[in-house]
Amino acid sequence: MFQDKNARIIKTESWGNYFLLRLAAAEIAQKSKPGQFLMIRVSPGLNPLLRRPLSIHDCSGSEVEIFFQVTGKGTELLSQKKPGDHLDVLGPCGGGFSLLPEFKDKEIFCVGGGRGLAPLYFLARELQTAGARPVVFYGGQTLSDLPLKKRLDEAGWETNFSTDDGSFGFHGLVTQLAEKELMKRKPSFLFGCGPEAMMTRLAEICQQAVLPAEFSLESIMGCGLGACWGCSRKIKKNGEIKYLRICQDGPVFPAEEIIWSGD
Amino acid sequence: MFQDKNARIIKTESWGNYFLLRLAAAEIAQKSKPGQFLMIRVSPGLNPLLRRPLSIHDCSGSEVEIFFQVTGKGTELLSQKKPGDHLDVLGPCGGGFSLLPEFKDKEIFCVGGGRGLAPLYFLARELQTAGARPVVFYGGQTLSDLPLKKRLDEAGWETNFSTDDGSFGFHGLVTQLAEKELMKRKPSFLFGCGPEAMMTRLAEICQQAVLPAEFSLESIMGCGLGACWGCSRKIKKNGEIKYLRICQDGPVFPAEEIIWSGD
Amino acid sequence: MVDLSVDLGFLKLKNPVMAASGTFGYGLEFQPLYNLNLLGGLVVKGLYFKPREGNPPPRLAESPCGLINSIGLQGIGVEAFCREILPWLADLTTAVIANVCGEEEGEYARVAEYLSRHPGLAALELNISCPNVREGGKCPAQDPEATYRTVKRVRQASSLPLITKLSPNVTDITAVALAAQEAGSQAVSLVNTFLALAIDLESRKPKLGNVLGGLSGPAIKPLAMRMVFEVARKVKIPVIGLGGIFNYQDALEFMVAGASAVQVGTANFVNPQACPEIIKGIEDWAESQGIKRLSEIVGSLKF
Amino acid sequence: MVDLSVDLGFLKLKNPVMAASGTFGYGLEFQPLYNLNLLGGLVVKGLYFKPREGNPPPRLAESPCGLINSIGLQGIGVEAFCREILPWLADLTTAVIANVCGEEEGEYARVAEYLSRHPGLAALELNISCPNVREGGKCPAQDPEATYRTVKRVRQASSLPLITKLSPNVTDITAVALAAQEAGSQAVSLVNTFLALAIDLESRKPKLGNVLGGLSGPAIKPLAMRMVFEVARKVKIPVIGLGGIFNYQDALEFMVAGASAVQVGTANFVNPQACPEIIKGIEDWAESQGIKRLSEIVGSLKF
Ligand SMILES: Cc1cc2nc3c(=O)[nH]c(=O)nc-3n(C[C@H](O)[C@H](O)[C@H](O)COP(=O)(O)OP(=O)(O)OC[C@H]3O[C@@H](n4cnc5c(N)ncnc54)[C@H](O)[C@@H]3O)c2cc1C
Ligand SMILES: Cc1cc2nc3c(=O)[nH]c(=O)nc-3n(C[C@H](O)[C@H](O)[C@H](O)COP(=O)(O)OP(=O)(O)OC[C@H]3O[C@@H](n4cnc5c(N)ncnc54)[C@H](O)[C@@H]3O)c2cc1C
Ligand SMILES: Cc1cc2nc3c(=O)[nH]c(=O)nc-3n(C[C@H](O)[C@H](O)[C@H](O)COP(=O)(O)O)c2cc1C
Ligand SMILES: Cc1cc2nc3c(=O)[nH]c(=O)nc-3n(C[C@H](O)[C@H](O)[C@H](O)COP(=O)(O)O)c2cc1C
Ligand code: FES
Ligand code: FES
Repeated sequence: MFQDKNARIIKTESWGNYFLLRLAAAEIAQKSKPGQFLMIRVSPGLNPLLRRPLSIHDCSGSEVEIFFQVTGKGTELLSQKKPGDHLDVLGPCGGGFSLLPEFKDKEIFCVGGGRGLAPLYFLARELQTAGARPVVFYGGQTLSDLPLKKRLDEAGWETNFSTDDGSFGFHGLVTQLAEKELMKRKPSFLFGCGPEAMMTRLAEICQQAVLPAEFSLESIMGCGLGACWGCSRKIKKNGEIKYLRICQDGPVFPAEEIIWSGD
Repeated sequence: MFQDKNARIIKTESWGNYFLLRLAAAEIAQKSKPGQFLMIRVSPGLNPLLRRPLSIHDCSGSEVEIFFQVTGKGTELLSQKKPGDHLDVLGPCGGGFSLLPEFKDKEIFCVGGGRGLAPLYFLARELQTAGARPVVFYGGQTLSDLPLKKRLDEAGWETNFSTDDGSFGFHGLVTQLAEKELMKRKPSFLFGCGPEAMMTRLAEICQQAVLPAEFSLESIMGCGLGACWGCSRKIKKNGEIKYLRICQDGPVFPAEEIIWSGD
Repeated sequence: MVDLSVDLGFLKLKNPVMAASGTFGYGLEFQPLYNLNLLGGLVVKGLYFKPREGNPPPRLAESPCGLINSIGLQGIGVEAFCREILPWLADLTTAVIANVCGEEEGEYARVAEYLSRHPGLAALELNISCPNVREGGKCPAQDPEATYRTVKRVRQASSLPLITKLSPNVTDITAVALAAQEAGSQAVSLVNTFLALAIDLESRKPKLGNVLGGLSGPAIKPLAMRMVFEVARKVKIPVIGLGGIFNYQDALEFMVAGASAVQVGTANFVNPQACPEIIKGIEDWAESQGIKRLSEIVGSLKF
Repeated sequence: MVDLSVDLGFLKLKNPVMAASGTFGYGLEFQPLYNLNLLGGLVVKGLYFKPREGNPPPRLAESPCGLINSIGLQGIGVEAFCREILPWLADLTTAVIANVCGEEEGEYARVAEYLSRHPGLAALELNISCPNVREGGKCPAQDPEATYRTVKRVRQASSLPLITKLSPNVTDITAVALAAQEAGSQAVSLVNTFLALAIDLESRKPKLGNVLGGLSGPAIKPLAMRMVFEVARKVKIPVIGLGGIFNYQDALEFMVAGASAVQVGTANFVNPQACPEIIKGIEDWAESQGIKRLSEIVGSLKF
């Protein structure tokens, strides 16, 4: 865990409401694993006050990337940053996705809805490096919600796209597309990230298909360090239901431990 | 009085800690007189909260200028603005300097210390237009505190410079320079703006020389509209000492009405 | 078309947005900026019987997302107000409310009585909660009994509808609200400012000439909202909510928490167009939500 | 070299800056970021006798320059703390203080008694001021008598020095501080959070699962500072000041207002290095001012 008060922005890219920032933050980059996140101070001022949690979208050498959607004041401020600006970044926070040796040569589904794809890109890359066969699913409402399409097309693994309105790829929800493929292809594992409703449905599908899965959860966060217990959520651990910290005990949890908010 | 929520910044100039901004704000510009000021919102956020009062440094057609020194968070934020940015500006606020018909052909001293020169440039220009003979005095600690030197040199009226360290112009305080010249030249009126101590001394000098004078005072301001009474200061009006509003009853007051804080 | 009107029982407002006392001068000051008849109401600066000098400067200090003031109710007194200002205000079609102050109970009554004899006022707001006039910031609204006595006394001195303005500097604001209701107040408004201290480190002096001041602005919004919520659940009379309202969402949140109407204070300084913009924003929001009568949302918090 | 040490009588701190309870976990969480021995002190998360689940999420909401929390003191309980955490904390050279909670007076005493039997603690901080555990945000620190009783009871149950943590949600915080002093508390710390409500307009639901929460952060700084000023002038025991301290200037202002030491809370989230940076800033400032012993500035406000 490092606080880099002066992580320099090396590159920015944007597509409508979606933004990608690449940061020079050597200590953080060297320790980062897929599924971990950064706590970023969006302005040196006091309003908004809290850091914002953002997944590590990619990482190599001494650089990390974030990919985010503007959803409020904090991400708005972040979206205005330019190359050369500096950010106060804390990380890597939390635990990552499970990268198991037995994934080698197996098909591993990575299913992301909208900005939920953020942590899955880094994950898919690491899976591929480790000899597994990532199959990425990327869904959005319409084509413009799939800004990472080009990047994924170039990545060298299989990516399947879906849009709710059929403007690109599979016409329907990404959960429907994933379910269809899952029945056909019997992957060994599924990783998911996206809106709560999407992940809830995906967890059901996995349970029915007896497919082990992990999901990355969100919560508003105070510290990102496990110190404030502000991010807690009910989790089933060893049969017991307890409030666990998304930031420290997660953000990635095995499907069977998660109590979905619709439940 | 107008609130222009979208006054576009046309030009910025800077010298170290000093900044000049030119704004397109037609309604405000058309009503502005020397000595009046603008209330400027330095950020769309809530911290810092209050607008900042800044004198109208110059005005022509549909444009107004401000000239300021960075002294805290608000002026710092303002100094980061770029041409093309927009500002929320309220003005013109307050009353102006007295521009009397009898000033015609007379020598009128305009004495400014540091950022206090801000309102005097506009004033000198208007005095000259009205056929008076402005004589400007511009003092600072050192040469770099006289960023408007070039502009004043080109203005076509007489300007006298002073620096505390002698790095340019008269070696000493601008009050000493003004006193010296005042004894010699017997001007008809004096306008002053600058730090409280400087104006206090200048007022003494004017009193001794029986020279009528006006000074522009400062105070932290809430509304700039005369509505909050937050800017009040003791003023002697018709023999009675009362709290008057700097923003509405001033900011320019005749020397004999001012109760200096050192008194 | 959304019906924005608010019926307080004793007073019907064309919309729920009023300018708060002390932040809107005597009304005239904002006249150059917009048509005051757009407002639901307008509360003038606090009035004592006699003209009043107010506190020594500096009278304002900024704090994070807040403003601390110690004006100390400088003002022209009730006679000059009725002579010079009220006739002009009386011509407005918006509800004009006077903010009534006093050094002791008798003065409150005298001010109220004097004002009642002049046409043009829709109601009186009893300011028993200013932290800037007594030693150490004390005020009658910090004590249910003093509140009861003062309200009762004013109630007897005037036939104008009475709104009692409450102080947030208390352990239990509902007890004070109930005392005001008991004594015959037709509404309560809350909150006045929070007693505060700001220090200039360099000089080691208080930033305000009066040492203590009252905190207002966005910083206090969640505290004011909590108090509005508590009071609205306890009293039968309407609650007027204020404290850090800067945009239409803030105003609507106060209404959802239980306020029948709202007042906008410090925002008038930061954005002089705040009141009309909030009114417009409320209207657009209600329309987008398919709300026919805005008053439906009062106290609609789901918890 | 400036002498930064602070002598509270019952406890000598190497410098006046402590991490505030509930914002610093059990201390371990910040271990990766800096050497905890830099701190003047460290107050751990509130401890009940038994483990405690805390309040339903969401537990955090932002407000202008502030944070509203309703954690509800989720924690591992005093036994697990003494077994798993305290031995590790006991090795630190900084003052470790436990934050003592209870559902009723008896539990406070039991927690204090249990803690006293384990080595490693420099003092107990009695948390009678959490707004997040009882219906409507009530707490013992809102009543001088309940404060007196609770402090007295704990005083008898433990020989460790006692700091009583006060609530700002009161009419007169000096009365509560005096009651704590009377009952044998060796110091008071203030303030805990301000009871607050935040609403999500879209859903018309409270932003927090527990409806109400406690406001902390820069928004409350001028209110906390006023209370520290008031209390320091009334009590004889040392005052520990907190509420919105984010930088060294804030910390020094609290000391000038009367605080012998300070705590840093919410700032630890926004800038995890806040505490060591504040300590360094204080030292540099004192040096630049030619101050030899920092404690000289305590209560030095000129007014
Ligand atoms: C571990 C983790 C990783 C995340 N990774 C990414 C990512 O890679 N890309 C991305 O675009 N987003 C990500 N998010 C969500 C992101 O943190 C929020 O969108 C962001 O904090 C909202 O801040 P804001 O100021 O823009 O919105 P605000 O104005 O604060 O709020 C806008 C809305 O977002 C909600 N919100 C606020 N904070 C959070 C939060 N921490 N988590 C979820 N919702 C929140 C609010 O309740 C509100 O409804 C992640 C969240 C977590 C917890
Ligand atoms: C009528 C009027 C006209 C002015 N014209 C100019 C001008 O043309 N150019 C210029 O550089 N400055 C001018 N000033 C001063 C300018 O308003 C302040 O320097 C500015 O508001 C400070 O804001 P800040 O956020 O940078 O500083 P802050 O961080 O708010 O404070 C820094 C210091 O400035 C003091 N200060 C804060 N507000 C004011 C204020 N309103 N007036 C005086 N001191 C204040 C504070 O007490 C503090 O000591 C004028 C002031 C007034 C009242
Ligand atoms: C400069 C100033 C002057 C005020 N004067 C008065 C007053 O005369 N009478 C009164 O009842 N309240 C007065 N108040 C309190 C406001 O009416 C209001 O209760 C408070 O500021 C909280 O609302 P806000 O956060 O919207 O400003 C004053 C507030 C400010 C900032
Ligand atoms: C998330 C959170 C948890 C807290 N938990 C506790 C606690 O367990 N015990 C306690 O006495 N105070 C607790 N507090 C209050 C703080 O210790 C402190 O009194 C308050 O936050 C004001 O200081 P600040 O503005 O510096 O944060 C908590 C505050 C926050 C924000
Ligand atoms: S965000 Fe603080 S414990 Fe998770
Ligand atoms: S700044 Fe409000 S009256 Fe002058």
